Amino acid sequence: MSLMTLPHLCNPKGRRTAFLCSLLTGVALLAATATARADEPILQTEQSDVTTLAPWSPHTILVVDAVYQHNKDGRAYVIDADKGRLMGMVQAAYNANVTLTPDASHFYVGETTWERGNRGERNDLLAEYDARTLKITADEKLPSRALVTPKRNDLAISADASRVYVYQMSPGSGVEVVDTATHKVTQTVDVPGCALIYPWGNSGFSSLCADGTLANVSLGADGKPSMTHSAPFFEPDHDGIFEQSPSVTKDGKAWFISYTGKVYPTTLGVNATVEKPWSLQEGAGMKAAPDSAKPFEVTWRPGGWQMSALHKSRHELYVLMHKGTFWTHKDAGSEVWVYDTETHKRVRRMVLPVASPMVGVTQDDNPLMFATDEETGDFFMLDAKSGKLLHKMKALGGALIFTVAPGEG
Amino acid sequence: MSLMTLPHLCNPKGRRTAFLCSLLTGVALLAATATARADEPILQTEQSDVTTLAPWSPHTILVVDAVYQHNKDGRAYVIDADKGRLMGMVQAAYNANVTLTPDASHFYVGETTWERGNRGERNDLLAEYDARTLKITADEKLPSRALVTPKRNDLAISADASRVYVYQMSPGSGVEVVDTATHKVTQTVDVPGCALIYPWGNSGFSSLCADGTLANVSLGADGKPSMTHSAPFFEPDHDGIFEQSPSVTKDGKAWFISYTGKVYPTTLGVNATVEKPWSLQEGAGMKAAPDSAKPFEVTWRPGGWQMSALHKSRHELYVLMHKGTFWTHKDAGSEVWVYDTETHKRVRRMVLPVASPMVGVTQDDNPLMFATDEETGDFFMLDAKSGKLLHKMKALGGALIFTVAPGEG
Amino acid sequence: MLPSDNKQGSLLDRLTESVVRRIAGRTSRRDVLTKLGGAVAAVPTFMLLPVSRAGAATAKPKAMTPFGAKAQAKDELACDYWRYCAIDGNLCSACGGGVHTCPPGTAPSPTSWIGSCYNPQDGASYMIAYRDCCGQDSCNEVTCLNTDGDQPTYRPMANNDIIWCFGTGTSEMYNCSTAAVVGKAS
Amino acid sequence: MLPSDNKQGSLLDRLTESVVRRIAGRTSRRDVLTKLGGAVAAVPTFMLLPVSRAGAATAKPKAMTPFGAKAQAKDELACDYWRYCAIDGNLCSACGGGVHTCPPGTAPSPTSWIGSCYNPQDGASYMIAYRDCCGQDSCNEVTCLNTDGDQPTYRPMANNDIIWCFGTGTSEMYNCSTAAVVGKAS
Repeated sequence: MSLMTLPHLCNPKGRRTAFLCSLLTGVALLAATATARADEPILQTEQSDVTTLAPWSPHTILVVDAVYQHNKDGRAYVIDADKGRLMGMVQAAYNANVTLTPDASHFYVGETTWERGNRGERNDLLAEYDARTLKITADEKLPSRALVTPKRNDLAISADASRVYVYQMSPGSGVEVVDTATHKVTQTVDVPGCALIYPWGNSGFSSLCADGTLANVSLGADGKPSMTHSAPFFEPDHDGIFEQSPSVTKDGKAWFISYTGKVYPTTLGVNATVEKPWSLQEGAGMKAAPDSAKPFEVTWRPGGWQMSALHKSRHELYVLMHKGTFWTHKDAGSEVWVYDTETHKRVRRMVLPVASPMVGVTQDDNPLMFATDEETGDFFMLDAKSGKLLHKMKALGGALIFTVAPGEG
Repeated sequence: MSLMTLPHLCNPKGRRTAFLCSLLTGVALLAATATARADEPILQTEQSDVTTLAPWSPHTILVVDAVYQHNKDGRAYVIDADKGRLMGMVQAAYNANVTLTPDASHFYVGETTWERGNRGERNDLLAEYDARTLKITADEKLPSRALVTPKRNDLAISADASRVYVYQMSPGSGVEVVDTATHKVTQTVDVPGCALIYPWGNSGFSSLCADGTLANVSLGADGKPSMTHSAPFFEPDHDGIFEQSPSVTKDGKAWFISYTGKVYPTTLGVNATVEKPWSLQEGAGMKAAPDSAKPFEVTWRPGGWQMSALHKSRHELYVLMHKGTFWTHKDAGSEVWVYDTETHKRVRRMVLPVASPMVGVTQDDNPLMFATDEETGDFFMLDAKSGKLLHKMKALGGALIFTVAPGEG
Repeated sequence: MLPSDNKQGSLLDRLTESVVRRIAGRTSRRDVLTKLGGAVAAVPTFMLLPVSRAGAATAKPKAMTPFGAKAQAKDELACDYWRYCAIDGNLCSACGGGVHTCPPGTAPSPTSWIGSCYNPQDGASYMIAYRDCCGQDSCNEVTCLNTDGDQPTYRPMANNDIIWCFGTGTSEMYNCSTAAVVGKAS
Repeated sequence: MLPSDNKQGSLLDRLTESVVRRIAGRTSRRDVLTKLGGAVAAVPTFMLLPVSRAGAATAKPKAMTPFGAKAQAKDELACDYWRYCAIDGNLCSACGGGVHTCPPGTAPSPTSWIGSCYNPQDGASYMIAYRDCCGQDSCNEVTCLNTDGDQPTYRPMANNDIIWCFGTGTSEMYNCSTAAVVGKAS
């Protein structure tokens, strides 16, 4: 709105409107007088407006800031990573999750608010945003959602964008399925003893389970869910699988990475198949790391928060690595090691400007890589092929925990 | 709640309760087994509990953190300023105001939330807290309140604690009067062209007005307000009066301090009287500072956010001073100058550890003085008589803008 | 008690004051609120700034405040950009918007506080409307606190502490501030 | 596909797994949720930590993790205090509460995640319940991230990322974490 909209505003409907009208008229009249008086109107009177984003490029990304110190003010930033510039932001409140549609036209924020800030009615929400206007196009109240430090796999979208999956823990485990056409929760699928969402295809997802299995949920044409379990393939207390392991929705390919550095190539689906694991350390010419039975051994290990990223067309797996003992799986990574997912060999090793708890990559042919400094909130944009620092945004946020780029998932 | 409350919790009423019960029973049984098995129970099994504060000492204070970067998560900290320790905190959301009862048994937080964080229904609230349990004892919805960077004089309490006054700007200026016995807004008094609340006695307050006058509002026995205006005594655009000027509710004494450093001793009331001003600079043996007509002159000037404090029984006025030109009235003060309000002479001059936008003092015979570092959020507790640094709390908050100590106002 | 005697208010000052008091005297309380708000807030604020007074007498006025004397006209992302002489808050130009443009997903307020800023490029002073963009919490990229002509909240349209998000159609949550030229001040 | 062959799960591991699968097999889905949640979450979490296994064999167990080997037993306000071996978040002891005490105005959760921590003072390991205190947003005085035995959310009672504010009677807003001894682990 601006001075142009005066006639609209100055249709007095009450005290407030009248006051606004009065304020505006005052300014408008004086502005007019001043302009008329001026011999040389060098600068023109300006209208206020609101900008809209250009269609997203492969380097337009979302950066999720959990703002640990002020959780209720979490947010998602839209960044032009070619320029290192903030393009806009939206609220992502209280351990929010964010997912982008495959065509990057919309994104979803799963968030939680309370009517009176820290008290009153709880609202679990799924807000849908137009990615160019950042306007809310749907704002649905959910039955619940999991309150946990945000992880990519607590909110997911199907390959055709027809369904959004919301992980809930209330405190029982479940997955709410939201129909993106009607914006309604069509069902809540219980996933007892399991957690997280690794979506596959248009109507399925898998979860990781406490007993070392995968639970595979298929939504039938009638909307009814059916569940299968894989055989157990890992032991959570000996060598847990990182929740932030990457997967591809379209073909259900996943690379489950364990605390010690085992990578389990997996094809998700009703009959999910988990292949024999390969080792990050062995792929780099080192010996594999021992598990929790030998916790004191110091070696290179994967770790961090969003500790892995995938470049699909290049078949590259990016993993944050640090030197440490077992139980350092949340330590920030001082380096990124890049693996060829077909040869299982390390193809690159890049030292980060500062140890980072998260890594992200874009999906184009000239990919960017992202990292952050936990202490300062600085955000780094690097050449994913060389590790060269291209841009740095100082103090972008409070707790930058993961990025979302077009074409992922 | 703790394991002790199991029987209460394990009266299953539904899925959620059953789950909690199950979790608890598992832990409790195992805990019992483990304890029984132990040959030497060195550490006892501990219950969870909640602590309560001791009655407030003169050095128990509230520190208001506006958290500029994440406004919706503003908060008020309770600090034991003798130890430099955090004793608890409560939400003070979105440019909140805080006021303490004269007996320090309760405090009020005027705050604003939206149902969905940054959207949905707006809630303007007056929360009453028990100062020892930090539990909410009333949580009243207000018609409105002013959204403005928090100032002490946007929320006030009468001398007998029977009324709380809430400044509103919606956008017209008004003062809501809340009956603290019934927790209801009994009336909203319009104060056109005026702002802020300087309370006097049990049933009156004054506001500063755009035309340089004081508006004095008296609430009759029937609850009806009547208003008088003083003669104009200052010119806002030449030499405005700081909103954060101190006053005493019981006797209506106020010291209105202007941008240039004039102090107008005032007795608030139906017939408010404003005395001839004295000069901070002249009281320090310097020449008075010029007003906005000579904006380039550099001299010592008052400034900051909460730029002044009063020690009532010692008749001392504390003012943050910095060297600068006119229009630097919000610059942090590198020094605190202390004046005798009876002699109008500077009695002390204390250099702060770092320039501070706020100063506070306690009201006892061995007063503490408070300051902050805007950059780091550090909070300083100093000897108010010597300026000696006693304690420093590192990074207490994001934007510490004023303190509230027992016996003020 | 009258103002200090060592200066006389300008004609405009006195005019404004008398107008204000006349309005206050003859209208209902509710009307006073509205009209007084408009008159006091909108009229004297920028007209009474040093710039506008001195500027009237000279053809090419000079900067009349320390801020104006050091301001630059090139970098809209820096706090010393000339238009920002009275801005307090986050620059929308660093938040995805521009000097008079709100970032996507926010809305500009139809109300604002007003400053009078000196443009070193053309040597003229302009009235600047600092319209807040609203609906998201604080964007913290570049935060400035400039106070040329800033007055307390009892002069609301000269005050930069107020959340100027009235009537945006969004929540009154402050994201950033713009600085639109709304006229020549000198 | 079976777990890697170079180690065998303990008896307890296998027992737990079979219990879990038995429960899952013969009860309704709703019941499974409840019971499985309880069983998987509460039982194996701390029993399977290295400390509890090794501890069973020796009279005076030694620290079985790097954290435990360096932990101290004097300063409850420091992140290396022995009880905090698996804590993630703000120490309630620095927020107005204590090691097992919530600050005023918050409430402890009846649920928690569980760690097994080595106490260097008596050479014993204890089960620690990390009960969150809830109802106010994050108290940021001393923030720690320790991860002994920390497992992903599919093992919820060993996970320190979850907001453990279920059933507090307040909002599920996380203020700080306590570390209460709930039993001996060795």
